[in-house]
Amino acid sequence: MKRGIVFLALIALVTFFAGGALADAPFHIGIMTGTLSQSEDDLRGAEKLIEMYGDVANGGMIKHVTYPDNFSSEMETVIAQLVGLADDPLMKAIVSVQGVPGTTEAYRKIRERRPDIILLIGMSQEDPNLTTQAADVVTDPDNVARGYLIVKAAQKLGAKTFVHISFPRHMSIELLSRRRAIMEEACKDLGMTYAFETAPDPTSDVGIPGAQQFILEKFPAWLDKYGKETAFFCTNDAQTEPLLKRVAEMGGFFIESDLPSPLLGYPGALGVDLSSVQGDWPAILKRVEDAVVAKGAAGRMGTWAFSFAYTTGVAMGEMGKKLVEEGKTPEDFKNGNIDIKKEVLEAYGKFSPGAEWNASFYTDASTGVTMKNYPLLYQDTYIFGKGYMKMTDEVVPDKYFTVTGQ
Amino acid sequence: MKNKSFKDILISNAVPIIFLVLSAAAIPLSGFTTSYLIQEMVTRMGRNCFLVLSLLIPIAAGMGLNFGMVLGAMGGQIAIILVTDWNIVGMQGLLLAAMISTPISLALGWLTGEILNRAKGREMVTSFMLGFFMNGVYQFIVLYGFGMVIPVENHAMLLSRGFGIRNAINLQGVRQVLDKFLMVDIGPIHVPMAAFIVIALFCLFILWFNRTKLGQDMRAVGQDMAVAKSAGIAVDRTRIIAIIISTVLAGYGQIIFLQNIGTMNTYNAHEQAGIFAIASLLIGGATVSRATITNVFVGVMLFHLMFVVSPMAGKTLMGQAQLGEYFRVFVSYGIIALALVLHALRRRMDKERERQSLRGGDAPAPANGH
Amino acid sequence: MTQEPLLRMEHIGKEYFGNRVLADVNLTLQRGEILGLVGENGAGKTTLMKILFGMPVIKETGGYEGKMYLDGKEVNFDSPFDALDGGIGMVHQEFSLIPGFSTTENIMLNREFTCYSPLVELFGERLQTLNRPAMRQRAAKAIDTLGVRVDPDMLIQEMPVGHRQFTEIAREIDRESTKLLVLDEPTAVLTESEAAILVKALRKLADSGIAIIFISHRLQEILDLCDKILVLRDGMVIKEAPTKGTEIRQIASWMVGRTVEDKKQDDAVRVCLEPILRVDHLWVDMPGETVRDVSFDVCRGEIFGIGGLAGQGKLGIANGIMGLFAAGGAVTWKGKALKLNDPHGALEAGMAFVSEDRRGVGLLLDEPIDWNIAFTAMQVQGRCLKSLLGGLIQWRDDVAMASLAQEYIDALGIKCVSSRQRAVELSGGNQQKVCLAKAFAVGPELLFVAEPTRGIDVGAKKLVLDTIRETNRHKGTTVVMISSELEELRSICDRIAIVDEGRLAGMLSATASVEDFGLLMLGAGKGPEVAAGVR
Amino acid sequence: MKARRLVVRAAALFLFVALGVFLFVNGKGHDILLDNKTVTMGDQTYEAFASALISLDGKKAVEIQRRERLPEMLVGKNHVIRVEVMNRGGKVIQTREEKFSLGLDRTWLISLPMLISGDARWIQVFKTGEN
Repeated sequence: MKRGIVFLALIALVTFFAGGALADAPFHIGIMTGTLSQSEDDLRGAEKLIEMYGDVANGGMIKHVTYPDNFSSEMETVIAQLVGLADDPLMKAIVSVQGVPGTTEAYRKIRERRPDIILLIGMSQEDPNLTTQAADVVTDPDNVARGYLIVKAAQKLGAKTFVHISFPRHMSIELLSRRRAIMEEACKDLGMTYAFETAPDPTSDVGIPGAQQFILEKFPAWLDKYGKETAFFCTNDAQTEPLLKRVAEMGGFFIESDLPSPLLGYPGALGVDLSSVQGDWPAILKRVEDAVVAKGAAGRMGTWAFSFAYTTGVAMGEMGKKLVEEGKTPEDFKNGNIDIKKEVLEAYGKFSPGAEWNASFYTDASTGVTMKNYPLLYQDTYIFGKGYMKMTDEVVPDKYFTVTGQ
Repeated sequence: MKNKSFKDILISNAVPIIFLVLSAAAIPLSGFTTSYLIQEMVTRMGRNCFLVLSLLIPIAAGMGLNFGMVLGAMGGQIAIILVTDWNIVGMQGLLLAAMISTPISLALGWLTGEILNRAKGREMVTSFMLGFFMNGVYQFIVLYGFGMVIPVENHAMLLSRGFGIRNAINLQGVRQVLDKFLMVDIGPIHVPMAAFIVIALFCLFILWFNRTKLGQDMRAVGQDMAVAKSAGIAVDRTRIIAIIISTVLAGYGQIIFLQNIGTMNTYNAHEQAGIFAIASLLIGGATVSRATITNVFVGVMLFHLMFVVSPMAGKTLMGQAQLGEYFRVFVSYGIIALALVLHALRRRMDKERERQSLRGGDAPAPANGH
Repeated sequence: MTQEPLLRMEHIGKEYFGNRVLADVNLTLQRGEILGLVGENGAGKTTLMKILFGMPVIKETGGYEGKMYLDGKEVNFDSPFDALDGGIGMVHQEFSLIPGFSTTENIMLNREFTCYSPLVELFGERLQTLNRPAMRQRAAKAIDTLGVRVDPDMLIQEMPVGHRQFTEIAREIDRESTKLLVLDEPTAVLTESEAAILVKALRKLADSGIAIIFISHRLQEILDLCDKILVLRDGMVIKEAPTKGTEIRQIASWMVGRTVEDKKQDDAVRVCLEPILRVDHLWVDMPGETVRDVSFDVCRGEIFGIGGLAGQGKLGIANGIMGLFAAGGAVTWKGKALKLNDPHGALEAGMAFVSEDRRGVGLLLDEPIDWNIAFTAMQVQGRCLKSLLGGLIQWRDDVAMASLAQEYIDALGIKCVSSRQRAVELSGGNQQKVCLAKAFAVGPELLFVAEPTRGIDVGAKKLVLDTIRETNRHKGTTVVMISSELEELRSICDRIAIVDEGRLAGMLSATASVEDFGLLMLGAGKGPEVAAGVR
Repeated sequence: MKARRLVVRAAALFLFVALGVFLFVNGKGHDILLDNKTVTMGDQTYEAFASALISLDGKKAVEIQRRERLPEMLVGKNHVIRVEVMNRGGKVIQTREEKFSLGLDRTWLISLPMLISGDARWIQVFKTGEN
């Protein structure tokens, strides 16, 4: 027991060495992203912000932290990282570029202690009913509209069949399972054949290599079964790369990936070297396009010209900065003094020159309630060798917004 | 007998000391304020100690560090899902969750005990694998059972396909009810007194339990199964009881943990419960065969201190946010490996010392050592 | 009314798998009487006590013959717990104590005093709390009865061996019903002074009316303590006699007492040329065969015997030198220090070992004979291997293996279908020959042979021994043979060292008398008759 | 001895279950929708009133306007509602206090006009999808 007391005393002593950091910027913005291995794009977004406004460590404005690679089982760490950001008295806005599990609880805790901090979430992985209560603004790719638009784009390009590849864990995520249902419905309405294929879960015992191998080996059989005029869609990022490789080589269509970006899958699948153009999105798009065309897949493969994760990271930070500079506080969000849709589209547009965005508020399928701080966004689809598809001009029929996962 | 040399003390507490030194170096680097750190530590002690304490009884019974508690955590989670669905709120909800988790954990604990009795001496790895296996069963129940077999009233918890629980559940009804029940403010620090009272009661239970006949039997079984058996102690039964107690208490521990966190990650929340609890205990200076209440408190404190400060310290040290995260992973898990290695090393040293008595009086020093 | 003896065993017999270990044993014991039970290893003492104590192994192997009466009533215990209830306490050779518990806790193990707690109604008896003061008092009383001084609060792991023994005895006599106490070699681990205290304590117990069966190899103790002795040999009662007027030498000859036919020795006297192996202060940590401090020399070309009772450490010597168990001290082989704890090194140095653990260490049971024979030679010397690219790639040469195996099958007369037959299918004697062949195949300069005749029939025994002698005589292989059978050692060895309690008790020429060996083995032969060679 | 133990254990099990049921009933959270809209029940029409102060279980009163529906949360079974109807000037013109108990259903709709008029059907289980 005595030993325990000595330890506690030592710990207490040691904690007193902690000191505050000197700061030059008038206020700070905190941003949490994944690591390079988890999600490169949002990390690059945070780096862009640091490039523009400086790191807190050097007297700048941005304080960047990352969440653990296996965030789903280390929720405590996610919470600690975010709450730790609020320990800084100059902190005025916090952005979670990926709303991994734990973000909501962390935001609740921050709210209790620091009601003056603006809290933003990009790409929420938790239940929208939770996140929208805890954060001031939550954005997400509009998977509901995209469910229809991806199928529509496939039809425009001449596909007759649509194949959706996924596995049970993903199908347990509300938005993914709902998007799948919408795609099936859209196929029915647009006169296409819909099919579901199951692939192994990369987090299971087969691991990422096994799951990728499965796609590589299975793809020829799928193409045989469904024909060349088939568009493929897959919910998992790791499995996208082999899928792209096979589509480029053997035929079929690939409209856009789950989280579209020219960086997702393409460089690996087509062997594109992007090291000299890091962070320069138009240049990246050009190189990938050249590679796709060289493979003879022009007009069959597409993406978003600007990665959603990257744009979210940098745009949410920019929006936070702008609002804080305008003297806005979370109270203003509550009182409806901020046009959220306008602010979001403006910030996103700023970092994606040339690409159109569309935004609409999320409507909960079961209660019919529209959430006024949860804009869903999508960018125009860019088909390599063909250009923008003007999908932002398409009108998504209302019925798809009430389709549920079953 | 009591005159242990300074070196012995150093060796037998190597793990906590290394951790303390690392933390001492990392705290100033992290740049966190003192009050923030103390608040974090207080919160985390209240949140985690109960779970870690549930490990003590099987260790006393010689069953090693036990991942069987993961099963208890699953029991607690199923209870919390049910209570949230029924919308039983406040302290009533929390108590009801504990009550529901009891029979579930009891059954799971009995199962674990039966299996571990068939794998004597390999309890740690067996229970680890059992945890994996039961994880599958748990996922099956939660992903398919709820809404298909077990009626779910609150459709906000279900996937919109009509069955299966969503991957994150808002525990609004029971969120922090224990913590807020008796929140005492000491300076700027909020202390969840009720949680600490529960933990204190648990400690008293352990102390009392050690004085019962059953506790005595468990210690006997833990030290020498064969002797205990020849003395007429029902060894297998005693071991099963030890696991059951641990599992049931781990269920309560998980409920306390979740009410503090406030949201439940339906499919992963229990996974970290086992590994973090065991890591805390090891860092507190416990070994596979011996653990005390002091180990629990010191361990939880040090482990979580490291957890909080190391990412920021790593960031300051290496200048990049993600390197901070890798630094934390490296430090936290590296130390667990170190703890296990040091334990093995110490056992070998003890064995070596025993052999000294075999040596002849004037034996030449063995030049060939080993 | 004549007084009925406390224990009466009549015509007790026991067979294990057709192997008779006890036949027609009769034994009576009065209250307060101390019986010394003596006999060599395997004489049947332990089996007799197992029957008395109702050990499950007896029942599992077909029960026993004869009848037992306790207090005039016929008894047949189903389990040791029944025997305990019947009033028989047993102190085993190995301590059955919990190391982290105090004396008190051990004495009261599973018989603790408890206080009522209301939770009992809910969760059962075991939730009563311990009444430590009462337990301590009771334990102190039990220790007092023994008349020794042991701290009731001391942890077992921290106390000297003697005190552990007392604790164990105190536990047995603490049972109120205990009328008969069986002590299986209680003094083996004690120092002489501790043993003396124990003897005194037992005397005191006997005076209080408890009967004692005392098993020991220390004959002097038996004479000091017991009222009468019972000598067992080969499962039969050889002698029952009062201790008064009996001498150690007599007992020893009763125990060992087979008439040994004169073996013809090829060379009457063999001269020790030069020591090839020197062992200095060797210790070996082999469970059950601990070697504490052993020093001896082995001469080039001799057959050196190591004898002694089971568990005294004779097997540990060979296993230690060959690096199979952790060992220390110094071993000099042909003038150079041998690295201990390195089995490969020992093999490379030109030693080979035929293990006593035939089925565990000695043989790859599921592999064919030729594999078994060639295995060590292949591993250590690279024989029976074909190499390619200057030895970069090697594979088995099956033809060479088969011919090597056939050579030994013929030489040793291994009865088998072919050299491809699996080892597990052979009889014990033939398995032993395969083990020998495996060792011979290496062409060792020094061969350790441990218990080469254990578990094989008489005919095979002779063949095996002859083979060893042949090798020694014709190939000049130095042999160290370890055996529990003195007769066997005497028939083949030049010199025989006797190990007792992990130490060398003495060394005798093979021609020395049986009694001298017996005395050494029983730890009684300390004196000038110890032959030269022991350092 | 054995019998007593059996009785004690049975009693404990019973208490355990009873406590569970008690907690279930007593801790059940209910969503209450306070509704101030004009309703027609068969041939009877209940007019909504301009505004009212509503207090549940003696807690701080909330104000409800015409055509409004306010959500409230109640825990447990038995409750009291107190309605003070106000005229346009903000003066209380009518007060009514009612006791009510909630079953195990989750969401309940309280029609304030019916309550004031004394129609026994003023509280009803609310099913999602209705308005």
